[in-house]
Amino acid sequence: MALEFEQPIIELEARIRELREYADAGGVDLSDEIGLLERKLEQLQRETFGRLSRWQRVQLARAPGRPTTLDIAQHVFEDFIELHGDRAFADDPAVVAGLARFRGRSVVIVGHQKGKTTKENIHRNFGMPHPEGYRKAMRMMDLADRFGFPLISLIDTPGAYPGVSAEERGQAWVIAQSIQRMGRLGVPAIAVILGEGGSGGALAIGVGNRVLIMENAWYSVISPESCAAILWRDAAQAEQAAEALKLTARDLRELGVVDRVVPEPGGGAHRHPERAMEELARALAEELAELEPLSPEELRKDRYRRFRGMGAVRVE
Amino acid sequence: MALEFEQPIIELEARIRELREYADAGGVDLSDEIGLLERKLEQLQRETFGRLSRWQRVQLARAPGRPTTLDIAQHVFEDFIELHGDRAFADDPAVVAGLARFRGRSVVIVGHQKGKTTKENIHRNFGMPHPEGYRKAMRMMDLADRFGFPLISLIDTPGAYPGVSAEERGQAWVIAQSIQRMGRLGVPAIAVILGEGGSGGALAIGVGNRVLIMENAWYSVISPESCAAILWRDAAQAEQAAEALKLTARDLRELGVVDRVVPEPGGGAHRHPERAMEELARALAEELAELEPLSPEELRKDRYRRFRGMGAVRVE
Amino acid sequence: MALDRLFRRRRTRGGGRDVPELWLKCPSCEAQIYKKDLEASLMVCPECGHHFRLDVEARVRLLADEGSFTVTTGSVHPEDPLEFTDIESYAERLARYQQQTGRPDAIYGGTCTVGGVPTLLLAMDYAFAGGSMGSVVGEEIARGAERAAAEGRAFVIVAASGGARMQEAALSLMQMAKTTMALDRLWAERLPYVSILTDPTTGGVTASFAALADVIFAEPGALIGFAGPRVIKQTIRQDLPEGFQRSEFLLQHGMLDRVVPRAELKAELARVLGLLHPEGVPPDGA
Amino acid sequence: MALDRLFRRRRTRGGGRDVPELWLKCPSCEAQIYKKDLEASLMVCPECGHHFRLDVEARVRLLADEGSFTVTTGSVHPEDPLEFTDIESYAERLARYQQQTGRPDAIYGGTCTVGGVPTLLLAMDYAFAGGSMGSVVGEEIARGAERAAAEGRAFVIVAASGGARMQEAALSLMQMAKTTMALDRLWAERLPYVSILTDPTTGGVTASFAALADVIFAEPGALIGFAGPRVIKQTIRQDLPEGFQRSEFLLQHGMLDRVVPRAELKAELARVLGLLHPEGVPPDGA
Ligand SMILES: [Zn+2]
Ligand SMILES: [Zn+2]
Repeated sequence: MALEFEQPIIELEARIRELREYADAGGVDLSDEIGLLERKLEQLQRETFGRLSRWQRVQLARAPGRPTTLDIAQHVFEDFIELHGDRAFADDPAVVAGLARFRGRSVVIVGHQKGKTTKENIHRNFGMPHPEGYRKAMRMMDLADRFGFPLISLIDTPGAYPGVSAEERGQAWVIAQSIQRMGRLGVPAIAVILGEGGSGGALAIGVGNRVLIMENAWYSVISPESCAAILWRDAAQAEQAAEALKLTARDLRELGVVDRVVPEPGGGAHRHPERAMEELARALAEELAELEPLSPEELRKDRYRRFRGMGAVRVE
Repeated sequence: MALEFEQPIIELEARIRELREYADAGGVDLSDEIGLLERKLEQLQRETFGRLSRWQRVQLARAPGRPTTLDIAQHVFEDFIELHGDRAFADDPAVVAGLARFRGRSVVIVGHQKGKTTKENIHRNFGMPHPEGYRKAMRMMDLADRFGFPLISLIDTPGAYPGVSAEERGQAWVIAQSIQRMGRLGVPAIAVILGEGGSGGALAIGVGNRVLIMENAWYSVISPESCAAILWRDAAQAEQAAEALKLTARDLRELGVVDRVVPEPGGGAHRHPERAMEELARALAEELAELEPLSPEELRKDRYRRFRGMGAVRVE
Repeated sequence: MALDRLFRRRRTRGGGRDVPELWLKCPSCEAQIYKKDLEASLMVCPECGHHFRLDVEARVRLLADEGSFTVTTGSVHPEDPLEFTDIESYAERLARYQQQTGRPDAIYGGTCTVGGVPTLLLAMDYAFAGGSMGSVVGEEIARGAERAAAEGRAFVIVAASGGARMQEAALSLMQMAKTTMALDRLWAERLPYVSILTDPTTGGVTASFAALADVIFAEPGALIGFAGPRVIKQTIRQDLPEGFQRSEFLLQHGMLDRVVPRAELKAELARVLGLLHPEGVPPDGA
Repeated sequence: MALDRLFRRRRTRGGGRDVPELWLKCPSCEAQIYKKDLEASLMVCPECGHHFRLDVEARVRLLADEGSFTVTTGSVHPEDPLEFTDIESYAERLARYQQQTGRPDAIYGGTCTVGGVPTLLLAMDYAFAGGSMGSVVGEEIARGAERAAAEGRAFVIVAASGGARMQEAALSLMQMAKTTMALDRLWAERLPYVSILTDPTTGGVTASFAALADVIFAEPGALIGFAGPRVIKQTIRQDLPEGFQRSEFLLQHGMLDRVVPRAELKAELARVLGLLHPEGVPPDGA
């Protein structure tokens, strides 16, 4: 399932592995050769990942193997206990939520969850929540506020589910409510875009005091494919749409939409999820430390200021 | 559709009407005879309604023609505008809600609604709400709190709907939430039991600073029929169950469950709804005047004190 | 996001004014209606009650008390932060819409009274880029809410929008949070906010400020939802249920307070504002 | 209200102790189980995992840290405010249940630690009048919440109840409001409340304090709902769906956080209390 531009890297990695096995088996010293190839690999990774197109980043953002909400709940946090249900209609497997500990403090986690297999993806509706998923998220926000725990939200969705069932149960209403609820939190809120940040379905849990994004994630008002289908009238123009939408981590940092880009290890988070999660843990710890001295009122004001300033207008 | 014990009254009324018509038509003066019969009627009403059994009160409480939430919204209040929906699943016709004016002030109204015809009764599920009805009620509580308007709740239900659809959508959960939400109101809340006050489905909107009851209404943890079916193993023992449950306005006043009994005109509210509503309006105005000087915190404390003291226990 | 119809609008201004335009065909009952008659009936088909879209200035005339309206929008202009180009550049599109409507972006409104209640009234302009919400719409709504809060006014928004504006990408997405959060200014002052949904209201507009009002009205038959019908059809690969995503469907599903025919809209709005804002005093500044 | 099974219980104490009672038949898989084995496995069928009802004292032993428990219930006794009589008088029923259980009413509990977290733990006793909630149950729960708040304890209730107690009529209904409102004392102190639903939990208990916890656990296969299955069947005149009103069904419908097998209950409870009450300090008074 490797992406096209990853092929040279993967082949070089395989060569290094073979050499190493050969050296080990035969008792031959090939450390010079191996060292050379490893430096070459590093250079190749740097070059490849340094000049990725926006569309290639989108593909990376969707690559299987990237850390998901559940991975992070279990590896970045300790003592994770998953909580279920919206107390009104259903438990939505596309949203995962619960309590956990992070460096000694209790936190509340909520995030989109895609599957790792086709079967799990169907079960989790490919990370596209129904209204009950957002109601579960709001319940977590209530919990965080009630106990004064920070809220960490993890975003990875192509978008909220666009189906009849979701419309019938007020998809738009619940997204609006969730945005509002999160804006009102009296506790530190950090949102992280892990992979895909698709539109309102992402923003619904994205109203953080800080918004972080993984280096190869994307975040926008629409997916490149849908944008292309509408504006170019041809979904195949997704590559061009991705360029136009300026949806990469670096773009968003420049636009002021995100506050911090979490670096991914060479080759991307899908190839080295543990190291990516270490980087994320470091970033979360630093950001939380800055937010925790603030009072509930200061946190609300900080969030208001953050989002009130968004946009590009000229006043005459 | 008259009840058995009403027959003599209704017959006497008819006789008086005939006499009056005869006198008018023939130009005869029968005022002495009519006056005599009117005094007799008054006496008969007093006697009949003075010695009604609890079971007869239950039948009166269910009599068609009694003022419903919509009648009261339109006649006790002014400028009523009905608001719909729970913003999550459906609009429940078994619960009616809206804004209105009462003697100059804005108020929020919410109440159970039975139908006046079979067709309307089916539409309104005989006044038995689904979870969405209680969510609509909670939305009204939010509205009252947001604007500082008093909440008037009008109770008339055999109970919350006991069906599969209601269970699936969390009937128990939503009743608990509604009790909690109403208990937390920072505005004056007055609950009135208009006819039937059936169990948790009634209490869900019954957590008032004041709880009023119409003279011929009932309020209990279970209907006499269901109670008889369980304890006597025979629903036909409802009359006995009604006696045992002590579910009439006077009983409840003695138990401290209600604060005030709103008198019904001779013959019952179903025969003279306008006069019954006048009595209700007077009672509401007096109770509201007492509550309005209280602060949100005082109102919450008052409600806590009221319900915290409920029950009969002996501490050793 | 039902933005798909965004750029296929017929021109409403600047087109040649030849004879056939005196008559319009009702898309619902197919009756031929004389245009002047339609305008006299508030753009509601006299035959079947179909609600045509209403121009924002006509909307303000319909809702504001006569002589009470002062425009407050218009000073905020769009930028092109992404230098966005598809088959046409965003800059060109903006220029064209500005020329056609005579306004900088897809929103119009100001201060007024409605039934005597001091109000800040905004109407989204579907004729401008499908009423899509970019930075300007978001900014005007946030300013409107803040101003209403400062001046003790009720806040009313007439929504008509295909959703967020793609050409501002993530920045237009952020307007959903910005507008939503600005609404809290109103409630801090116990001021009401009424949302009026008209045909169509979808996408990021429904999923933010439009859905969060104290009272939500909709005009009859309006298309209202999150995803557009075409996207949904592609998702489920089935035909959509009859009446799906129309006002009456939304009412049944608990999302709206009332479906109000245009002829009664002013009276109902005045009534509800009078109840929600009983201490509304005439504005002095503004 | 699923009170219908309330008075058909087999006697659990005071009955003749003859040989057949050494063996029990699992109602789920019909296996014959040696009673001592069943008790050793926490009253969970070793064959199929069916959860038998657990006695309140065994429940406390299961959940409280060893040696940490001090009983606080028992001083509140029931009255007969309505002088209620059906085919038997309420006073007689009460006397019988009190004799059978050795406790004044259908609730038992006290202070303890759970995984080190100071806790006030209450368990409803289905063996006493079907765990029905009258004034005493309501009072003990309100007192428990108030005491937990005053002493900085987490609050845990193990629910098992047919609902409200009919023989106290409107007064038992009022316990729903009383218990619900008392819970706010906990949250004012940022103290957690965990509800554990066991077989069966229905009626006014589900529809008040049991449904309002920060975290809700249920044991596998427990009957949980508002109306009892028989009442529902009468209402809809159809068979009920498979698994209807069982824990797993409730979880799917979003009402529960977790379905937890009895063997894991203590560990999960300790974990969640540790997370929700991290500053829990050992009690000093109590
Ligand atoms: Zn027509
Ligand atoms: Zn078994």
